Amino acid sequence: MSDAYGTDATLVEGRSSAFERASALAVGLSFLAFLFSWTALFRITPPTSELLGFTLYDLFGVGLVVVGAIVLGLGVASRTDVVTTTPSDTGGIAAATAFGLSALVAAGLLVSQTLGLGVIAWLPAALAAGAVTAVGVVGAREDIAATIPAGILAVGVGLLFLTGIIGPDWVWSPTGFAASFHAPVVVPLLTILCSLLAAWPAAKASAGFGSRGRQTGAYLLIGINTFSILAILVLLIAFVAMQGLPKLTDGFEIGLDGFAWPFITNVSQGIYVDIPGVLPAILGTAWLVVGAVLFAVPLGVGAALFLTEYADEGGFTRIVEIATNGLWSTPSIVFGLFGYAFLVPRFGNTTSLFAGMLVLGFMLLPLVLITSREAIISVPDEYRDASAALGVSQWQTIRSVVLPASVPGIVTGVILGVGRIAGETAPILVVMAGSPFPNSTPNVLGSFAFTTTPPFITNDALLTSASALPYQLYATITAGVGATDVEAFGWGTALVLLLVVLSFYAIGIATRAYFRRKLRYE
Amino acid sequence: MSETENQPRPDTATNGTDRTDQADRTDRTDSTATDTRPSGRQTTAGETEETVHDEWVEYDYAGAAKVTTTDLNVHYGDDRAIEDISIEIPEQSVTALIGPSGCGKSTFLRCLNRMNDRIRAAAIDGSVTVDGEEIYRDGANLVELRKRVGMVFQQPNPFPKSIRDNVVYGPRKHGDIKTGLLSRLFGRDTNEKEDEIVERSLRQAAIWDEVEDRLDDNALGLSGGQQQRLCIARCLAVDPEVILMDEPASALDPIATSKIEDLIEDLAEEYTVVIVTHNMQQAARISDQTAVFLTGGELVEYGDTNQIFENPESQRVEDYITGKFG
Amino acid sequence: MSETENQPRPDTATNGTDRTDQADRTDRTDSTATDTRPSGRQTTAGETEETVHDEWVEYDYAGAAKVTTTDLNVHYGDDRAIEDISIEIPEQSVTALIGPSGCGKSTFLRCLNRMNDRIRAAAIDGSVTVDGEEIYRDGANLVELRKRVGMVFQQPNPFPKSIRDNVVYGPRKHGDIKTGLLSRLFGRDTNEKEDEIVERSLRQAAIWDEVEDRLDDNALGLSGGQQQRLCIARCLAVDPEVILMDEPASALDPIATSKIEDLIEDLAEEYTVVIVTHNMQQAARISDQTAVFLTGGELVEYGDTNQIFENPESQRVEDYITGKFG
Amino acid sequence: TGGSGNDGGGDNGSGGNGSGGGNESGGSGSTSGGQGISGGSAQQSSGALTADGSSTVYPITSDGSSVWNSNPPADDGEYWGSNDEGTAPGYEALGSPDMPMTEFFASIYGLDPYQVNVGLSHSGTGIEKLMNDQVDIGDSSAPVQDELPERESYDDFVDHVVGVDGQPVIVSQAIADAGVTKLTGEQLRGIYTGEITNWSEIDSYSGDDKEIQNICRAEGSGTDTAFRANFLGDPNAEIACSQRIGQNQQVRSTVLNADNAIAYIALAFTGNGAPAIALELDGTTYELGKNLGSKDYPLSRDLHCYTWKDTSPKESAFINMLLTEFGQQQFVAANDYFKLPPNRREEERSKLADPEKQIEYSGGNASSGNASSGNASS
Amino acid sequence: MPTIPEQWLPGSLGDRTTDTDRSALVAGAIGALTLAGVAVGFLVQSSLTAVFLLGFLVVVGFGWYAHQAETAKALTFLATAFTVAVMGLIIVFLFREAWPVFELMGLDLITRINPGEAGLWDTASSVYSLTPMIWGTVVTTILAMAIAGPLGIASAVFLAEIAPGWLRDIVKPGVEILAGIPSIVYGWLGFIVINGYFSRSDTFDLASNGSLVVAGMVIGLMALPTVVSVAEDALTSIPESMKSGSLALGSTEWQTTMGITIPAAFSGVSAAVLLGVGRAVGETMAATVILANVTEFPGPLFDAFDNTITLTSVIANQYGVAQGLHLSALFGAGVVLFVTVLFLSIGSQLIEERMERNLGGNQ
Ligand SMILES: Nc1ncnc2c1ncn2[C@@H]1O[C@H](COP(=O)(O)OP(=O)(O)OP(=O)(O)O)[C@@H](O)[C@H]1O
Ligand SMILES: Nc1ncnc2c1ncn2[C@@H]1O[C@H](COP(=O)(O)OP(=O)(O)OP(=O)(O)O)[C@@H](O)[C@H]1O
Ligand SMILES: [Mg+2]
Ligand SMILES: [Mg+2]
Ligand SMILES: O=P([O-])([O-])[O-]
Repeated sequence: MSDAYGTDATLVEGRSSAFERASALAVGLSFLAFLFSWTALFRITPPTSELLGFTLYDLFGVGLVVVGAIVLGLGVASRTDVVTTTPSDTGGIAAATAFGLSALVAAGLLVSQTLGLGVIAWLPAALAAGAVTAVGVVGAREDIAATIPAGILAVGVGLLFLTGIIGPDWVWSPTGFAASFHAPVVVPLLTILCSLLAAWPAAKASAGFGSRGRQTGAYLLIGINTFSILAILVLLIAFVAMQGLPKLTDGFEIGLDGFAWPFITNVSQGIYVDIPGVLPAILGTAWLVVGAVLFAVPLGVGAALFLTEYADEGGFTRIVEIATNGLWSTPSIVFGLFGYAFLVPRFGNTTSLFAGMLVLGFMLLPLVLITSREAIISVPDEYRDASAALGVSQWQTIRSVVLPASVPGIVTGVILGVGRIAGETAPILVVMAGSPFPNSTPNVLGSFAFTTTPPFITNDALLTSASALPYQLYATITAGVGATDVEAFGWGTALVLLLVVLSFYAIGIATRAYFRRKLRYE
Repeated sequence: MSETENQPRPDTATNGTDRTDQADRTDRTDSTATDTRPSGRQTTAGETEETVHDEWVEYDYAGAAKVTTTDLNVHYGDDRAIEDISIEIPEQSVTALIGPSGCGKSTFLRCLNRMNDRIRAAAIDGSVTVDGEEIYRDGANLVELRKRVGMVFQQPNPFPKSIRDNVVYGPRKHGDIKTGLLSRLFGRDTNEKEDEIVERSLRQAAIWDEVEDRLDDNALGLSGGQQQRLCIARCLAVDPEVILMDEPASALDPIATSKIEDLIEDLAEEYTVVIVTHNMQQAARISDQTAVFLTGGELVEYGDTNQIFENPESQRVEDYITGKFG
Repeated sequence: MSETENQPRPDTATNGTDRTDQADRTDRTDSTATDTRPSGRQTTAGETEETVHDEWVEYDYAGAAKVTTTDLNVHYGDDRAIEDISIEIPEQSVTALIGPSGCGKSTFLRCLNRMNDRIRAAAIDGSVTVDGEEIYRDGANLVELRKRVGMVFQQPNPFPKSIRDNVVYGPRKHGDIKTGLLSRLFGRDTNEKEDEIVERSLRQAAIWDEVEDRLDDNALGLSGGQQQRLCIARCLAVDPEVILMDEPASALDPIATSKIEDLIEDLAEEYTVVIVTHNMQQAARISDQTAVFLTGGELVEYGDTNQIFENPESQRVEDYITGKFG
Repeated sequence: TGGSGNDGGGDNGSGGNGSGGGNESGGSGSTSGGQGISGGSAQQSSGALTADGSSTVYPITSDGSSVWNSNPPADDGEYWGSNDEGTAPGYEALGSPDMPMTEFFASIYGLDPYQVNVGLSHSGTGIEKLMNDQVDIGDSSAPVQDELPERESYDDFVDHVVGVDGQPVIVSQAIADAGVTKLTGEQLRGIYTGEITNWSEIDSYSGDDKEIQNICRAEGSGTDTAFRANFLGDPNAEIACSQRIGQNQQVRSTVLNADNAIAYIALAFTGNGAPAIALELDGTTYELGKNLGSKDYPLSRDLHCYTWKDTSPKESAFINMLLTEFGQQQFVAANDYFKLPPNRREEERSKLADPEKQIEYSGGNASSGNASSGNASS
Repeated sequence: MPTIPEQWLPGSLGDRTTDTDRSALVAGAIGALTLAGVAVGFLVQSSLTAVFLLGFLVVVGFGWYAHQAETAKALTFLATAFTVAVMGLIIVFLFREAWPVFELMGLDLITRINPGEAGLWDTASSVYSLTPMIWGTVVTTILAMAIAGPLGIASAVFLAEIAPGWLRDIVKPGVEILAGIPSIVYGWLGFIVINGYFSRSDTFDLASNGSLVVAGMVIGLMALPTVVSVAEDALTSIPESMKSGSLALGSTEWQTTMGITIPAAFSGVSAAVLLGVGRAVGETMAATVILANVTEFPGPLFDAFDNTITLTSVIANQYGVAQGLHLSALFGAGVVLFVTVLFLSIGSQLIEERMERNLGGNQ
């Protein structure tokens, strides 16, 4: 047994609970400040609101000063060995970068804006401050390096708020920028930054610094980041829902004689239409999806089958792979241009539903191909071997074993792909769109006609323009917002579009989860 | 020692096949013999140095040979996986292939029904005959071959279909079960013949009693041992003559294993069974004759199982069997 | 037979730990004893019916106990994987855990350094002490524990880094290697101490000669056996006291295996080695004491390796060792 | 401003209830109560007449098509025809025909009713699509000669003028409130050449320093072309913009939402929140509601419905409808544009295809309902 | 021993019957001819296309009936070839349409920075330089990735390595669903809500509607879920054995993440970021409706609070009026976009392959 681990290394350790409580308090206070900053930024709490006689900005100031002081205290307590911690002997690159940058910006702003000196003065000053801070953080022991700069920053910014140097009317208009920065955004943003930078070392301290401290600190920041992102995205959907619901439910009734849902079942224009609706757009989107799926799925699945079951790895598969990935990442507007140059002249030289279907089909093709290929590859080779060992030919094996086993994956891929193309605007804008507020729905099924000359079958509904949900929303934007109740119409359309697209995604993901679980547990 | 001594060249090498390029082949093998010497080079702490003797792989038995290989070599890219294997497998018996990991047992087994064709890197060279017919000749009908020489894999691999569909999969694809157009279009296409095949195969595989009532359940819901027996039933349903099994019990618990072992002994009364196992006790328990492969893909000893286990001629085989290495 | 007879209750159960809830625990185990009866229920064709006797798992040895488990149970969901294992592992020796597949050897091993914590479904219950310190109590420092109790896995799992970086990974993360400020900011942070650790560990793992010249090559380019020894070196570099090995040679060829076996015997002079193996010959060759787990996760017999292999007290252990089942 | 009662088809929700088939709250997609051809879309196909282009002309053609597609019966009284509650403006001038509207106008050219679909973009797009044969009618608020100055011949374009616009200049309410209710030509030119960038440079402005957000229309839009041609001297004159916007409707809402914006636009888009300002040009002050229709107002312009090569009966029937007193009242004047004087209507009508049925378009002279004299550019 | 069915009698192992091969060959030839007819007919806009198509379908029908296996193989091959053909057609048509402007402007199309007399983009005097659009695209992309890159990777790490199982089971599908929010909805929000917020006199007091900052922020937010989802997949694909190996050495989970998981998943993570970049570069609708679409550089070049236009939005904005050289210039923008994104795609593929090789042990 080596002597590297003396008697002081214990499997179970404890720290003074006051120290731990103080660091928890700092983290908690920072988090509160962080949350309130967001509400202030979104103007849920206006700058003028007061609590316990403090104005909002004073509260931020007090919070930051208290947190900063605790953080400083934690550092000192650890450094002076009042509590037992296990700091490593460097602050670490991440901390050096964060605090170095903060110092750089702070010094730069101080010299250029407050002292009013030019580039020759502020640039070296900023660089010097940043470099000194960074080197200091790297060189000092971790407990000091992590806490001191954060504490100073939080206390400093807090004092700026408290002393009113940055008050509600404060504004900063740097030259050369079209924007000026007013207190109602600057104060919350600064508070967010400082609270995060202070919560970080406090979290580290709570685990006694060292590798476990770094883990706690990092987990805190990453966790806050993730939840903020999720919260913003979910709020965004909720916001659209709230704005769109009134329009969506306008005139909605369920009675004995059926139900009325004018926004969904009405056309978008017409003198006898009291509540203009999005029916033509919904049907347009439906037809687009049907067309694109009919076009892309057989091709995509076929190509995926060829690549996995028949083709040898080699130049050809390589080219196909590049082409597929290229298609997959080609911007949608480029597909639109392509359709404009290639399809539109070949289908009546006018924007048409059919051109829209094909262009979206082109976009869907690589998605279907890639997901189908993955699904087919993931069919275990054992099935193929088993079938081959029973003396069954390759095509029979593909038909009876490989395809059935990969259907779930393919279906999932198609649904997710459909979700993506159903929300596409740019290409249909170029190749399909016509009237922004159509007063009729595309009658595709009823428009098939047979002719005696090539091409024998015609369908005028396919060859004329149509609307679709995303285009309807775009048209609402470009046709002017806020004029009459166009804005409400827009919110309603956005909500319907969101519901349609997200349901495709939700169904696709649920299908995938279902089949995955089925595969795993059966 | 002479170079030719290193080559196992059993008496079966020049008969049992009608190949015309025999001379060519012999030349080639001889000329490359120097770098394929099995002993010496790869000998390690665990292995005794010794020369392989031709007699060690000679095996006299009653009855006809079902499968014969002559000078069989397999390369994966530049690596030789098995080396000049010549062996005769008697019909209606259990032949066990044993040897340390990586010695080429699976590779050899897969040569017998050309499943190696499915591995891109594999290059096969030599002759294999089934009932005297060369299976490595151009235009050989793989579908036919694999119907005759069935295979059961290490991991049970039932199709994600019902138990019944698993069993009738092979016969249906081969058109042995002809179902009416109508019944194929509407509803279940069961008929008497099908039911008969299902029951017979499942009974033979000793699993009928356990699944009788749930033939339409998904086969993936069975336990590992049941799945493996189902795979055997599936294989029996196409009425093979030879059944190859690659460690069919290695993924199973002792209870399931003992069932499979019983089954194999029963099968040997009708079929020719070749089984790879890493479990020497298993080989000793169930096989009639045993072939021992050692590192480098050479067949060191082949003969009656009792003789191999009780009184091996090769020192290395003895070391291996007594656990000195491997 | 009485219920309590079914419970392995070794003499270690009440010493070696300072737990206060001992009484509680005993109550609980007794009351649930009816449905955890190890024998009888799971007996199959392959297994003889018998009652496990406490004496079978008593083992007298010279020296101190390094690791002690008391009434250790692990459940995966509702399934019990191991059952009331109480065992004392002496220091500076090789302990082999053998038993048929699925009997919970790996599960038990992973309890000793709490790697089971990573498995969501696993619920552990009972006591494990290392040097008398309970590792399953709140606030246990897993990092410290795993530094002391190292582990080598069945599949070699080197990091996708250079050989050197693999070896110094642990010491670096633990801050044992202190590098200068500048070298930390810019460029490679090698120094003497690091080189020393690399060489010492690789030498101990008997792989130094093979990789000496290519320390900066990617470790994934090594052969399986080399990778496994590298993993051992990586483990030695953090200077553990106990080394757990879960079938460290099962993925290797005989040559590599024999190297690893030699290495294990050497390691036992300084470290406490616990090794799981499915290869009974291997266990017999390298271990000082052997624990035999049987189906259902019970420890049936534990004692000196020679005694276990030559004269087991349990009939089932004898059956297992002689290959009657498993 | 000169809104004459009915403010057009854009938001006709309230109007729909009492009229015609009188569906209460639309039970299903096609609430048009039977006589319309809108909902079921049976005729969307080859029969449909398509128009696209100018957002300035859009209110006229779109409102027209809206009523046209609904084919209101003669007893509607609000959109077409007459009943106890009232009579549609201009209906009597046609001799109170006892036919649903679309049927009536189509029958003049021997046609059955058909759909009209109107797209919204801007003049350039309309003309482009017209030339590509993608639409039947290209709406444009600038003459094609200005839109396509490079082109050698304009013979293939058949020009049908359906109304007259006097381009107003609008500002954000905050700017108007701060005293900017009038600009001189020099000042406006300065703003749109980038010489004046801050409102404080305008004398009448009394607020804080505020950058000017000078809004332009998309290049190729008739409003932009006309503004540059008529005011800056050349359809391709340099112009400074802080923002280029696709359509008039959006210009209006941008100005509405901003507090520092100025824009040139069309008459249909002035109003609450985006007040028009007076312009002093060569000593004359031009003011909305007074004299924007004057022939001398440089920003006055014709609104065109171009057809390609010749004008088919289908195109003729619809354009003819717009040229009648009914169309002028309901769709031109109602959108605050100036109606064509009767003689110009005659002239325009003569460019249409030969009708199958002769109709007396008597009402023209009687009308002068527009606020600022209907004699624009006569 | 079971009785041997007749067809298994000696000799049946070899000699597969080949009498149907000829009809398959003929059908294949006719199929190929008709298909070629379809392709050529469609390209030259001939009405005979339909006839060829009909012929092709008939041949396929016959093939399916008579030679299913071969027909299936041929059809799947055609589907594969079609995919490549689409890519080829896109390249050909984009470049063909863009050629005139390349001829006119030469390299100036993408390099001219000095506006000179005619400006950078003037349809009247036929000057087309894409530099303002390229600048707009670059700035919005940088801003977007500054948001989506670090935050996205951090969230991916959270989901893959830190979050407890139940949370991950909820959040991961949630994030994937969020990735589906259509860009026009983001555009609508940006246009109505965020643009308004930035123009308020007590926030940023922007003089005009829209700015690169807003567009960049919105696009970044939009790309976030994609980055999170793909990076998370990459992180979870690192085998547990590698992580266990690190943990068993006594390193913390965070050290394992930083030292083992992220480096090993580097290719996947960078692919996620490149994917995000691709999405940001190609994002059209949000940029179109948020930006003011002026074809000039922003005030001082670095002023991200000012306006310009992007490669995508110039197309969406102007395709309607464009003709001749103007249209060609828009196709030029399409070419620049296409080539950029293609390079990103190939680049990420190469990175991934390299890393896979490294992980496989070869350097
Ligand atoms: N698909 C393959 N590609 C390349 N090499 C292979 C392949 N399959 C097997 N090998 C190599 O061929 C040799 C023999 O492999 P084989 O699988 O036949 O051994 P085995 O005796 O079945 O071993 P085990 O007991 O581990 O199953 C080994 O060295 C192996 O690495
Ligand atoms: N992660 C897991 N989740 C659920 N059950 C598990 C898990 N790991 C193991 N088990 C179950 O616990 C039991 C013991 O497994 P363990 O892996 O410990 O056996 P073992 O003795 O190591 O077997 P082997 O020799 O096959 O490695 C088995 O029944 C197994 O199915
Ligand atoms: Mg094998
Ligand atoms: Mg195990
Ligand atoms: O009328 P415009 O929309 O072209 O200005």
